[in-house]
Amino acid sequence: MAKPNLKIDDIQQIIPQASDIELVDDTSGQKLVFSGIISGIKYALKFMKPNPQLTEEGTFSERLDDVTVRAQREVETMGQCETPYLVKIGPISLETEEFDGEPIIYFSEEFIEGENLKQYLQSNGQLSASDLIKLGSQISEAIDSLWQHRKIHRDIKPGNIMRRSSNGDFVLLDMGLVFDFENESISLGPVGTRIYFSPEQMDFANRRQIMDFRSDLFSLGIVMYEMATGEHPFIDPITKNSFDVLRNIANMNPTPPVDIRNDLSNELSDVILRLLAKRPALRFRSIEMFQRDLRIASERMA
Amino acid sequence: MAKPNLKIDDIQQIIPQASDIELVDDTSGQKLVFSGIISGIKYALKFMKPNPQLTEEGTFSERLDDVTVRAQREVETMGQCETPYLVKIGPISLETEEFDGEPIIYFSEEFIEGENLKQYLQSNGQLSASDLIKLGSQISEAIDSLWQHRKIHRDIKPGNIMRRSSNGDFVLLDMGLVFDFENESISLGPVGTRIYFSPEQMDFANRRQIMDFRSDLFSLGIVMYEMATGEHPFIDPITKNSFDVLRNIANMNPTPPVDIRNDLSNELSDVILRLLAKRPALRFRSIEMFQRDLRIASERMA
Amino acid sequence: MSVLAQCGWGRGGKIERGLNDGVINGVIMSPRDETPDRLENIINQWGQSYPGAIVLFDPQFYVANLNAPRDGHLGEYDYYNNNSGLGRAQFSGTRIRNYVRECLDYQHDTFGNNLTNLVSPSILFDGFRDNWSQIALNLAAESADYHDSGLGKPQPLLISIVVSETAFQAIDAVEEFLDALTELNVAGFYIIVRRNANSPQFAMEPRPFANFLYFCYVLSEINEYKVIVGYSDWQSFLLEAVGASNTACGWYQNLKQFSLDRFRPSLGGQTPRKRYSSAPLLSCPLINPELEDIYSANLLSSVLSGSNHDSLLIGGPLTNEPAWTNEVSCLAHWFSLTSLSHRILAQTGIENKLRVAELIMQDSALVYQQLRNQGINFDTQTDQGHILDWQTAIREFRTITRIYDANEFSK
Amino acid sequence: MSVLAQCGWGRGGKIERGLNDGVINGVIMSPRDETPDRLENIINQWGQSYPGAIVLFDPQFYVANLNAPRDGHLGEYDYYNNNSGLGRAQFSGTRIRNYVRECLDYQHDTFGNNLTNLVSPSILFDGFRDNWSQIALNLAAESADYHDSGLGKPQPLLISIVVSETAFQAIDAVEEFLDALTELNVAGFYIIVRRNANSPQFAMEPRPFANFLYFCYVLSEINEYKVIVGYSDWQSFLLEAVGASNTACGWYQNLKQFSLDRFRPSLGGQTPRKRYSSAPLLSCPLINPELEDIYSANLLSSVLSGSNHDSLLIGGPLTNEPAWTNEVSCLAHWFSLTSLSHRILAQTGIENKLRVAELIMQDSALVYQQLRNQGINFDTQTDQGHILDWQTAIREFRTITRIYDANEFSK
Repeated sequence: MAKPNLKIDDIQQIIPQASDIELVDDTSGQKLVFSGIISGIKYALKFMKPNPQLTEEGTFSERLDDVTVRAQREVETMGQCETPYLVKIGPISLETEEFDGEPIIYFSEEFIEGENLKQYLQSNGQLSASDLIKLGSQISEAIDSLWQHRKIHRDIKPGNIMRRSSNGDFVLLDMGLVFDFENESISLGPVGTRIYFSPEQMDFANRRQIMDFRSDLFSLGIVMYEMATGEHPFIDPITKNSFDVLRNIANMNPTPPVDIRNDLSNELSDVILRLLAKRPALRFRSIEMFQRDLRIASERMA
Repeated sequence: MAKPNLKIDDIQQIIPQASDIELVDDTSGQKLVFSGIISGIKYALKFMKPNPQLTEEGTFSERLDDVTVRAQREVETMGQCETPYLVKIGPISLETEEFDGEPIIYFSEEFIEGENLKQYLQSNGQLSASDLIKLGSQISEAIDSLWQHRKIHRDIKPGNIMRRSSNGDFVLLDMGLVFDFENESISLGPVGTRIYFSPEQMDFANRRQIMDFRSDLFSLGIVMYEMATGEHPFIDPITKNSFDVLRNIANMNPTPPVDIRNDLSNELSDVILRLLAKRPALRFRSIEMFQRDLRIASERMA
Repeated sequence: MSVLAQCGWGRGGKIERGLNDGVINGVIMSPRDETPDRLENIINQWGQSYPGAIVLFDPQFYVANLNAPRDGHLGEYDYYNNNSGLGRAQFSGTRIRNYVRECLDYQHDTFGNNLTNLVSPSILFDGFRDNWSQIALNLAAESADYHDSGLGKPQPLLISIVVSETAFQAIDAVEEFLDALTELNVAGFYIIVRRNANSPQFAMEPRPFANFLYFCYVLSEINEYKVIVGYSDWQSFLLEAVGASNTACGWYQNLKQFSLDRFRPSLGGQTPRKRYSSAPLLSCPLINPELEDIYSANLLSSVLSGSNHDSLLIGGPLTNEPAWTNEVSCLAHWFSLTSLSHRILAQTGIENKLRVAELIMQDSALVYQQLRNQGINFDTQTDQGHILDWQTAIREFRTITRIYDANEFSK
Repeated sequence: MSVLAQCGWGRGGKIERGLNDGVINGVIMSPRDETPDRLENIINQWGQSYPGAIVLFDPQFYVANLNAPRDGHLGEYDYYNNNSGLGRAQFSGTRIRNYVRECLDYQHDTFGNNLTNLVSPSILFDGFRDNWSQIALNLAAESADYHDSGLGKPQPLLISIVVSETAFQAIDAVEEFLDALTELNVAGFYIIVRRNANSPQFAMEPRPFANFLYFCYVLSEINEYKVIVGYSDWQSFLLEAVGASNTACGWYQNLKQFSLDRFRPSLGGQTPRKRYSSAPLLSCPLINPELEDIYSANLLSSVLSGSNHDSLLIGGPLTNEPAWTNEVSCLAHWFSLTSLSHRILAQTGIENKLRVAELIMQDSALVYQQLRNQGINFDTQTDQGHILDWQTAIREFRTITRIYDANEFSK
């Protein structure tokens, strides 16, 4: 997957029904994000470019077809979820098109005014304890909503969670579409966004661990940890060496958040640690139980 | 299990409705067999004595109860089978009673005029090829009939198959009731009638091999082999050492019957050997296929 | 109070007396040893007479994959008789459905509210990744599904798990199975560990026992399921320390520890020698000679459990041995187990429970030492090996769970 | 004739041409690579146009227990999409029932008589005693049950088995599984062996291969089931020698040998180099340099398979390399496999078939020797290692089954 090289004019040509197209984000390595107005509503327009090395055997279009259909279904599933904490899909569901001799993939989403948590952390620093609880509660609501369709997000990370500037609510962005288009195997490719993977998510060949919503809870745990402490729980704060992250995710027990930031309650620290347990059976067996413990942690703080 | 010490007078006292009671067989170590007339029909009356060492823990009557109920159910099952090649149960289903301070177990069966195959072999020698085919066909019919109730006979052996003197038909006698009353574990007890066991039947603890009708087919194979050649396929004909039989059943490939008795066809010899295959999957997966191959063997001989 | 009577043959009046004396909290019934009529009567009668007691029915469906088992009255129960002698090819979806439905319908329809919980049918397995473990899981999942949707307003469901001790050797397989079990939306689990038949010791090996404790801990403490452990004998207090809500023990040896011998053609054997249940020793010394020796050394009081039955032994154990009947022995044992349970359950939090369990074992080791100093000898079934094994297991459990004793560090 | 086309992406016109040329006898369709509409059209069209051909639909349900697999169009098929991402707790009886019903109903309702057989849904497993093997067996038993009673007058049922090569290492587990499989009352089996992804050799290891041959033999020769082996490539003639009625092979590497790579995020990679399918060598040498070297040594005729396509290479392999398209390569390969099949299937009795299979390998070894004597070198994917492995496997197969070569003894 790569970021395509597209200008506003190109977007206008690809999506003629959109107006007021603006560049929103070109900092990601995988996606190029614009905004535009369709039927009077502002949407985010996201563009990706499949890697031409996808060919292997068979023609390129065969392979593109092969990888696209799954992503289309995931977008459809998101469209069926009701929660306000999961982004809404716009009028353009996932499409593929050849543009200027290059294939591109694009789709539209509700445009959310605000920052993603990666940006938020950089500009505002860590979240307050009450915002942390809100984050856990709202994003777990989104996870629950997907799980009711037996879907897993697979790509929960700070860059995929928006904080609405209007009300401070948290919204989970697009599912792990990116992975379907990846041309690197997990063991060979760069660590990249996989530093938010659960232990079981790193394991394709070993079919002993099928993922369920508890895998997303683990990723949420990393996000909460990072938003609480400013540090990734599996990256050494001194060396910042992200080389070992995947191994640490599988084996290392992180420092309790309360040891890093002492205005957190022990209860909240424990809830976050429990999300980060190595085995699904050691996390929460229902979103409800997780939210109840969050509530208890919140009451203890008050 | 042991043979009780009972006289005709005792039998008369236990079953007052029977008349013309006669001793039929006291040569078995486990059963004492009388005949008697009930409501004008002649029945075999079979008596056994449970071993008092059964007690272990609990009172004797508890344990007796415990072992009897299963045998009662097996007798009931036999009563439901329609085939003429399985003995019919008489008016006295399985009963227990204390007699002279000793517990006894008894039941009644259709009285079959004829010899069992053990006696037959001693007095008449081996069966003719056509009788062997009849034996295989009729006893497999009885096995099939039990299997329709998902029951296995578990004790097919020459002493348990009668040859009717009227028409030369073969009839399978009572199911493996005896084992329920045994007080020896298979590994500790004397080899006894276990020389007709299938490999999987010797294996209680290893639950990998649950028995089905193919276990009875194996025992039938031993009987057919013995009635064809005069020799047990897993007993060394020279040393007659029955000590190794159980091991041989598990491991040894018997000499083809046709090598011992050359008036058998290769086909019939092969069918018998196939019954004796170590694994159920190598025998016949249906009684129908076995009977078809018997028919082919029979046609080749004609 | 948490100890249940694990029933089998020879129930007699023990249960009622145990409930009246307050040494048991309920009962787990064994259909193998009762006619359906008798069972229906007694359960429904208890339901009325002892409204606070826990009454469970163990379907013993695990006998259905043994080869020609000695299954007693089980064959008179349709849910079992229609479905016994099951090879691994006998578990199509439809058949699994039927096994489960017949079994749960029977309990629901026959006993209604007189049972505290329904118990799912299960199959014995030897390893958490073997084919039989999968069948057990299929039956469990079907039971949960059917319980959710197929029965009216049923009593809450316990999933039964019947597994060999050896399965607990490797923790990764245990964890993987836990990941699957915790997907089930049920009230809890009824767990039986199959012991090796001829093990002279009643303590499990330290490694499998640590992993078994972990298994119970993850289900109860972490995932908030109710956990009831059958055939747990002296290990009850340790299981309760890690979160089990109830444990069970019966009167004969084969109702204290679960082995397949119970379902095998009998090996015969003599009436076992009489024993005294000693809470201080966490074991059952022989009345003759062990208890008698202790008496002669004037140390009897150090091993008495404190029940009323102890009075039978005041004049010397042998004097009154005939009065130490099977029933007394059973009631006295329940008393011991229950007194230990009380000490555990009086604590809050697993940290405190574990510490008390460790104190109990430490005290016991001291009593053994004192007796040894006086020249008292024990046979292998009674000697203190079990305490050392359990202590090792608890240390290993603490390492796995990282629940350390805070006092340990502050020393 | 027994070779089927194992389909995937890039079907193009290969199937029709293969059927018209008589180098394949039918087709196994891959829903992963077709939209439901396209698939329905093409199968129903073939059913009319090629009434003698075998047409099967592989449900590829085995993808449903992989972690986020690249499953292409499968998600557009309800029987799959409703039921994917399945952990081991997702197999309650009711759910197994539904998986099977949706899958068989789909085939039955959509294709009717245009399919030769229905194929059951299955799950990939790595060992014959592991938990996934049990799920596979549950699905198989349910399929047999449902096929018997739930469908009107369905086409005969094939049970699909998808199992890792390593499972065949130990014969006792294989035999135990056979005992269970042979309880099923079905028409036959469609078997796929999962190969290790990066194995350079297309021959299976001798021991697992011998046991796999035994597996096919017991099902086909002994138990009279129809046996169809997918992704069998050059091993087809050996499988047919032990009783398989059909084998299958496709055009890309991942349609010749089955590995999970097909369902993984892609590793990328280049278009593979062109190869020639040589029946005499039982392998596919590279056109450049291997076939060119053979040509230069004037030995081309010794490795040609005898199809019409060979004429493209008469002026030297490289001259016409561009004309040696993917499609030609595929048709020529089917021709090779079919010509070997013909030699096997012309024999009656497993003894004769085995002997001919051995002769084929012996001849091949001689050609290799001749080429080596002329200084021709092969890379590991083409060299004769596979022949030695197969010869070892056949010897082992003979030992297991005690089917010895009568001529061997009379020498």
